[in-house]
Amino acid sequence: MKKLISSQEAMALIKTGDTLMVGGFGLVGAPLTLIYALENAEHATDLTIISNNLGEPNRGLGKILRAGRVKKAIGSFFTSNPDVIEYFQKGLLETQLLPQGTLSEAIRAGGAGIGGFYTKSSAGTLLSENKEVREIDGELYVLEKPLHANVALIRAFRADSLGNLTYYKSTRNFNPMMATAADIVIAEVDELVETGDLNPEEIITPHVYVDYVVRSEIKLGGARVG
Amino acid sequence: MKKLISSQEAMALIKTGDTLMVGGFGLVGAPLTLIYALENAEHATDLTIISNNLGEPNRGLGKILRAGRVKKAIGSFFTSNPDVIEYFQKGLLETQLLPQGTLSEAIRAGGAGIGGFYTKSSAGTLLSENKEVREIDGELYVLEKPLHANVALIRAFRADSLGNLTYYKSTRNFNPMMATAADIVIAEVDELVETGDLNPEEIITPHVYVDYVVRSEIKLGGARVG
Amino acid sequence: MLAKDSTSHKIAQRAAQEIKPGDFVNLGVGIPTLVADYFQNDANTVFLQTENGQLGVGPSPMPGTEDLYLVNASKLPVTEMIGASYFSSADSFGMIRGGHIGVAILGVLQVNRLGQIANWAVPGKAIMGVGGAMDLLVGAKKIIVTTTHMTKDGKPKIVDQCSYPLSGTRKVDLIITDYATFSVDEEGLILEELASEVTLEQVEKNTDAPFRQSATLKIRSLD
Amino acid sequence: MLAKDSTSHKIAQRAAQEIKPGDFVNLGVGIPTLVADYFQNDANTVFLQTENGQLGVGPSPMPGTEDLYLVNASKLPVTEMIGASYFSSADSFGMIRGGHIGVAILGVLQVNRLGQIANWAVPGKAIMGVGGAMDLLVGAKKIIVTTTHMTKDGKPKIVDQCSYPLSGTRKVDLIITDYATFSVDEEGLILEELASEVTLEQVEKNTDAPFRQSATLKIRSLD
Repeated sequence: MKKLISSQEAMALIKTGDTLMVGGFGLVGAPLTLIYALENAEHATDLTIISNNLGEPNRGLGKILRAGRVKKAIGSFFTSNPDVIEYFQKGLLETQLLPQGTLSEAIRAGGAGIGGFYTKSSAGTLLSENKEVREIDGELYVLEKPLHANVALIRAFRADSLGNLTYYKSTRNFNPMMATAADIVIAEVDELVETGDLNPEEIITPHVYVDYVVRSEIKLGGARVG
Repeated sequence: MKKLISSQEAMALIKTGDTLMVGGFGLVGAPLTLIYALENAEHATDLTIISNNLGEPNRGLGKILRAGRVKKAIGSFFTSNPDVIEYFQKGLLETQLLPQGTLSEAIRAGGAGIGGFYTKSSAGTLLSENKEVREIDGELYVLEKPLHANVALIRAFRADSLGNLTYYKSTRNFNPMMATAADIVIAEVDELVETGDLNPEEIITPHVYVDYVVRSEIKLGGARVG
Repeated sequence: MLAKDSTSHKIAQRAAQEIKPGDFVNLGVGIPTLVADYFQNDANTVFLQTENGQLGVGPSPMPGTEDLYLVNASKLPVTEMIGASYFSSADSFGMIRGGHIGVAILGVLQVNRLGQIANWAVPGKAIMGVGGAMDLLVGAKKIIVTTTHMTKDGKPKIVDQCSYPLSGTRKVDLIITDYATFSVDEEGLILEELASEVTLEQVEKNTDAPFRQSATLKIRSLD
Repeated sequence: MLAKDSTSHKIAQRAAQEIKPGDFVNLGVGIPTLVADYFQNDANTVFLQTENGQLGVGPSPMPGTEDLYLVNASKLPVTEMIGASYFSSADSFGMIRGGHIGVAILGVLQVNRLGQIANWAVPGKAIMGVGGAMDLLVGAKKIIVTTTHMTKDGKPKIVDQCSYPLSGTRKVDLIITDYATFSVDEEGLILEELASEVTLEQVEKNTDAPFRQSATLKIRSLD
């Protein structure tokens, strides 16, 4: 399989100052093997991380925050990691909080060549401060910008040898959009299959979007694979 | 199956002055049974039709045009029906030509609560005349509005008893977006299966979008089914 | 998990009465999640959507049978109803913002006199997460709030003006607390129902916003 | 279908030389569609995308084996390569506009001195269809134009300024005609290659736009 690399090789693709997208809704659908490798990839600092959450205190992405390697967090729900609030209040972390639908749509827009879009979500709230708000058909809409990243770390269920991906139940979440919106897309997968083994109708991420595949070594609950 | 109706019953849901979305790329993925029924549903006139094409001369949607029942056509490629140009030039038909990507994205936006979006497509061309154009990161983008319809006539491959839909190969095209963007969605399908017979991971259109299902009676090439 | 007779469960039980066959329903984090325990869905005619990407959410799994990769918006294990489907967050919020979800049941920190809500931030405190709340608020056809009438500190959650930042400008449709049920119209709150344990005076005393009384004020029944 | 030795096929054959292993390629209507016949893809390392919603488009089916529901953007029957996938038009144009397609090969009505193209409308004539041309023009990383050098009426298609409306402001990267191949830089057209059947004088006479000659001007070889 041409695109198959190790998680350590994957980390060599990340540079200081990069913007990373990291899939998952909490830990579900998060690329746990890649996140673990990122914790150890100390060469990569000054990171901007686009992810729904930023891990938990000193767990997952939260570990990278405590190591002082995160410059900015863009997500929808930081409450699960009180460190984020603490670092933000101390001026050690920039944050950008977006409604979850806006976050996912902005990532999709980034991958789909959309220069911006209008959503009613957050109109009239603090989250639309400093954003363009306009009335469309009598209702207020907020202009939201697309999100892009240098590297996306995503999790899928199966990959074929070309890199076509399927997902498993609620692990899909942000992963398919992130696969479209980064210069380098690295997919951690549970199973590798031959090209042709996936039903063409059920491929969610066509291989054009996938640059590298890494075998998942950590499952939810902490069990190690293989 | 609660939602199963005949194509004649489906036509009773269409009123004069309605905006209709009609799926398909040419005839592929077009709801041929419903289009045939629409030809005979002479009560419905003054229609706005959103469809990639407008049939061919006196065929499919082209027949409804010749019957003088189409007020406006919104699509990306009318060349396949020279009648469209003739009717337009005679002032008998309004047209709105959109790049195909803009057409599909506008339909998606209509179904997804997006108030408008910016695309580079058509910037600097006649098709962006009278549209808002703005510079984003040094490039020109055109503001495009969402599209909605009163009724969508779409074609799918399989429907389960709830109305979940799958599609077949290149028949998918505009159908999944149109399923989200109309007040009433009528899906013509080739096969009816029991709820539970479709793999949840391969359902493309969740049943929340589907109001009625009609059994397909006409296949491509003109063969009658059943 | 709270005991079945707790305040939260009574609120959830009352909210479940609002769910009708054919409804597409999104349940927010907290008390709303409990609502799923209180309506019968044997005929699979109520369809729960969870914004992390599933339509057809089934009841909580039996202990020991949990699939850790199948969770709701509260990140709690759920199951899959027959006819369920999965989709991305972008598609899920397209469904929500696009008006395809009939009922959203949300938790709140505060509700104001107009029925606008605050449920995503507390200045100076470790709450900094909006999740899908703002999208649901603009997108769902009907919004039901479920909340305890009072904070843990004994302060009213229904207030004249929210001291916490608003989640949007839209008014909710129904507010269900352990004390009472309020509907909302253009002018504000209307008391529709009193819980059997409380008096009108208690509700008045513990509600910091003006409200009118419905001409058909009822005593709540949970049977 | 045109005979294999026709002008269109020679242009397509030349364009196919631009396709490299690993490329993701979109073929427009007309001559571009023929390009698929001229590169070897036994190892499945070139991936054809068609904007109506397929990645991994295979060669034309054997007569009698056509699947009428499996077509390319020209609405001609195609087949499915191993590893192919299907997606909606919205997703397909997300792929295109988002810059994920490496090469788009487009037909044109006219090209101007700057390498901008017109390929969607002829005022007063029965051509009124843009299809995916404008999206491909803004989205593909490299744009190759394939066209006959002259119209059916014997007029140059490469002109100083297009008399037909432009398809966009972006310059294309390469123009392949039956007479010649031009690259495009910031200042305009550069003649890179002459077909073996024509002279430089013939190209100059039949091209209505100024062009420079490449220092490495070649004679085209189709072997």
